[in-house]
Amino acid sequence: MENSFVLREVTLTLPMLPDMEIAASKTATAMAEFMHMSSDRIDEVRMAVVEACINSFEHSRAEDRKVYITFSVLGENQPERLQIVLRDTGVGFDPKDVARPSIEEKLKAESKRGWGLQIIRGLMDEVEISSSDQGTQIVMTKHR
Amino acid sequence: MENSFVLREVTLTLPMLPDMEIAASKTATAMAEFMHMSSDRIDEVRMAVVEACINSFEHSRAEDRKVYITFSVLGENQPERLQIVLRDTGVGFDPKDVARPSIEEKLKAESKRGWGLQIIRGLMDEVEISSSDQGTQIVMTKHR
Amino acid sequence: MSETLKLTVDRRDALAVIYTEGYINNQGGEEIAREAFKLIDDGVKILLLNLAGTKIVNSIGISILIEIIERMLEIEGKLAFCALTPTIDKTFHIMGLTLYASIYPDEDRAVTELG
Amino acid sequence: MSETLKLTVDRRDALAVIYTEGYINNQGGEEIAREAFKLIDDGVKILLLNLAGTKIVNSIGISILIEIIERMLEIEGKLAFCALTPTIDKTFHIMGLTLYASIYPDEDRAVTELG
Ligand SMILES: Nc1ncnc2c1ncn2[C@@H]1O[C@H](COP(=O)(O)OP(=O)(O)O)[C@@H](O)[C@H]1O
Ligand SMILES: Nc1ncnc2c1ncn2[C@@H]1O[C@H](COP(=O)(O)OP(=O)(O)O)[C@@H](O)[C@H]1O
Repeated sequence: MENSFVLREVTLTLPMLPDMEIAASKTATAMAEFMHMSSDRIDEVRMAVVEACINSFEHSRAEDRKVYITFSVLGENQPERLQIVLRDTGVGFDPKDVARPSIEEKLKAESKRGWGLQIIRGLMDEVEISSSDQGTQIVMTKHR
Repeated sequence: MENSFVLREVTLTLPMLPDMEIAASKTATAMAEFMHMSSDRIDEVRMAVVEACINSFEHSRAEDRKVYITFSVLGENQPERLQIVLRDTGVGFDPKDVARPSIEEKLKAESKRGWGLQIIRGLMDEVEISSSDQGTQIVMTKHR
Repeated sequence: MSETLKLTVDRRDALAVIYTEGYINNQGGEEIAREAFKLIDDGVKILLLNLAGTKIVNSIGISILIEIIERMLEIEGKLAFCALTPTIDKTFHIMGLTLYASIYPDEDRAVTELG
Repeated sequence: MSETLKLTVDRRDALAVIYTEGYINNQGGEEIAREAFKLIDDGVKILLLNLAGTKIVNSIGISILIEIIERMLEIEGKLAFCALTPTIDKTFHIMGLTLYASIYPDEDRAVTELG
């Protein structure tokens, strides 16, 4: 873990309703633009945030029907990384139980789904998931 | 006050730091787009949100250096209006003490400032301010 | 109330191009699949998805597109994509879609090579 | 770390056009004023601000522009604006800026009428 400070921090509380992932992705964009991330990297962050939101919307079964997101710009003096913590108070899951998806297998399978975490890991620089029956938290980081 | 329900509600907590009003304006845009507000009206909401943020940043002297914003889509079945409640925990002010600015007077005056509330009132459909030594709350509404 | 995807179809004998405009989510993916299956049933063997008007997708939307690939394998047809944003392109690579669907930078290039 | 405004100046004898690109906030307004005062000191009597590249402003930024109007009144010059978004246009009307500065839809129209 790099030595660093929180240079700014914004929190967003979203209802689990259709398209609300777009609101999250716009707030992420504002934070990333603020730290002068390149537009391609901003786009990657946007997509990861969308995926993390819809995972909570779809799978968490959180009773409060809410997702809590904290966007933090971290760095020593200059903004170095954007850290996004997305939390729900749902039923949780064990990430170890989630098999890595492959296109060959999905082509034969009934359900073609199961790509979200793979995409998030592919687009962000660091991803950590902690989950219990109290809920799920995903911490995603992207360097500037 | 129209009869209506909260169809969705998003809350945002922003630090009082330069350019953070842009993050607020992007979240406002997402909510307004979601309810299919016209792009010109969205732009007006955006500007009002920017003005309300910088008022809190500049004048509130809130110790927590934070602005709390709730974006609510209101309506009976369909989204009818976007209500934005912006709150700070600062020193407050008496809106009655704020004189209506005029360009003639500002042209002669030392300070050319004092346009924020006038602009917010001009761009939003309804504006209500309540303020005390516990802080300031501005409720702004724009119909779809 | 939701972001809607607009589709335009350009049918050219065995080749058809579908242009998308907007967010490819659940419904968006389903709309594309519906249109694609209609075209396939109607004899189209090569389908090009021009995503120039799509800046955002989600994994639910894209997984529906895998159904089109599956169908194309059955009929020995071909699904291809063009005009992807760098992030959508990267996502398709992450998913391995590129093993079964070609990606072209623009429509001209796609049409020439799919010819 | 902050959104920065880019300025481009096109000097044409007594007329100068300043093109802005980005957010006109505190610093943005000051940069415009600095440039404007330099041009005025240098003999420019008619200054056109082409805001085509500015989609967002705030009242702090705009109030700094009132200083330019004040100076123009002193030297009997003129400040004008063109290519405003509808919201910036509306804001200038709300403020009454239009009493002291003309607004034109585009640069051609502005230059013809200011000419
Ligand atoms: N926030 C969450 N709460 C509970 N379960 C989750 C959460 N996020 C992911 N999961 C579990 O992980 C699985 C894999 O997620 P993902 O890779 O995003 O694919 P998909 O959402 O298409 O199933 C999900 O099917 C679900 O069982
Ligand atoms: N959130 C706030 N907290 C304390 N005072 C405020 C707040 N918002 C506005 N004010 C007071 O109202 C005055 C007028 O505000 P405004 O019309 O926005 O113009 P300006 O910010 O340029 O002074 C401010 O100068 C300030 O005294």
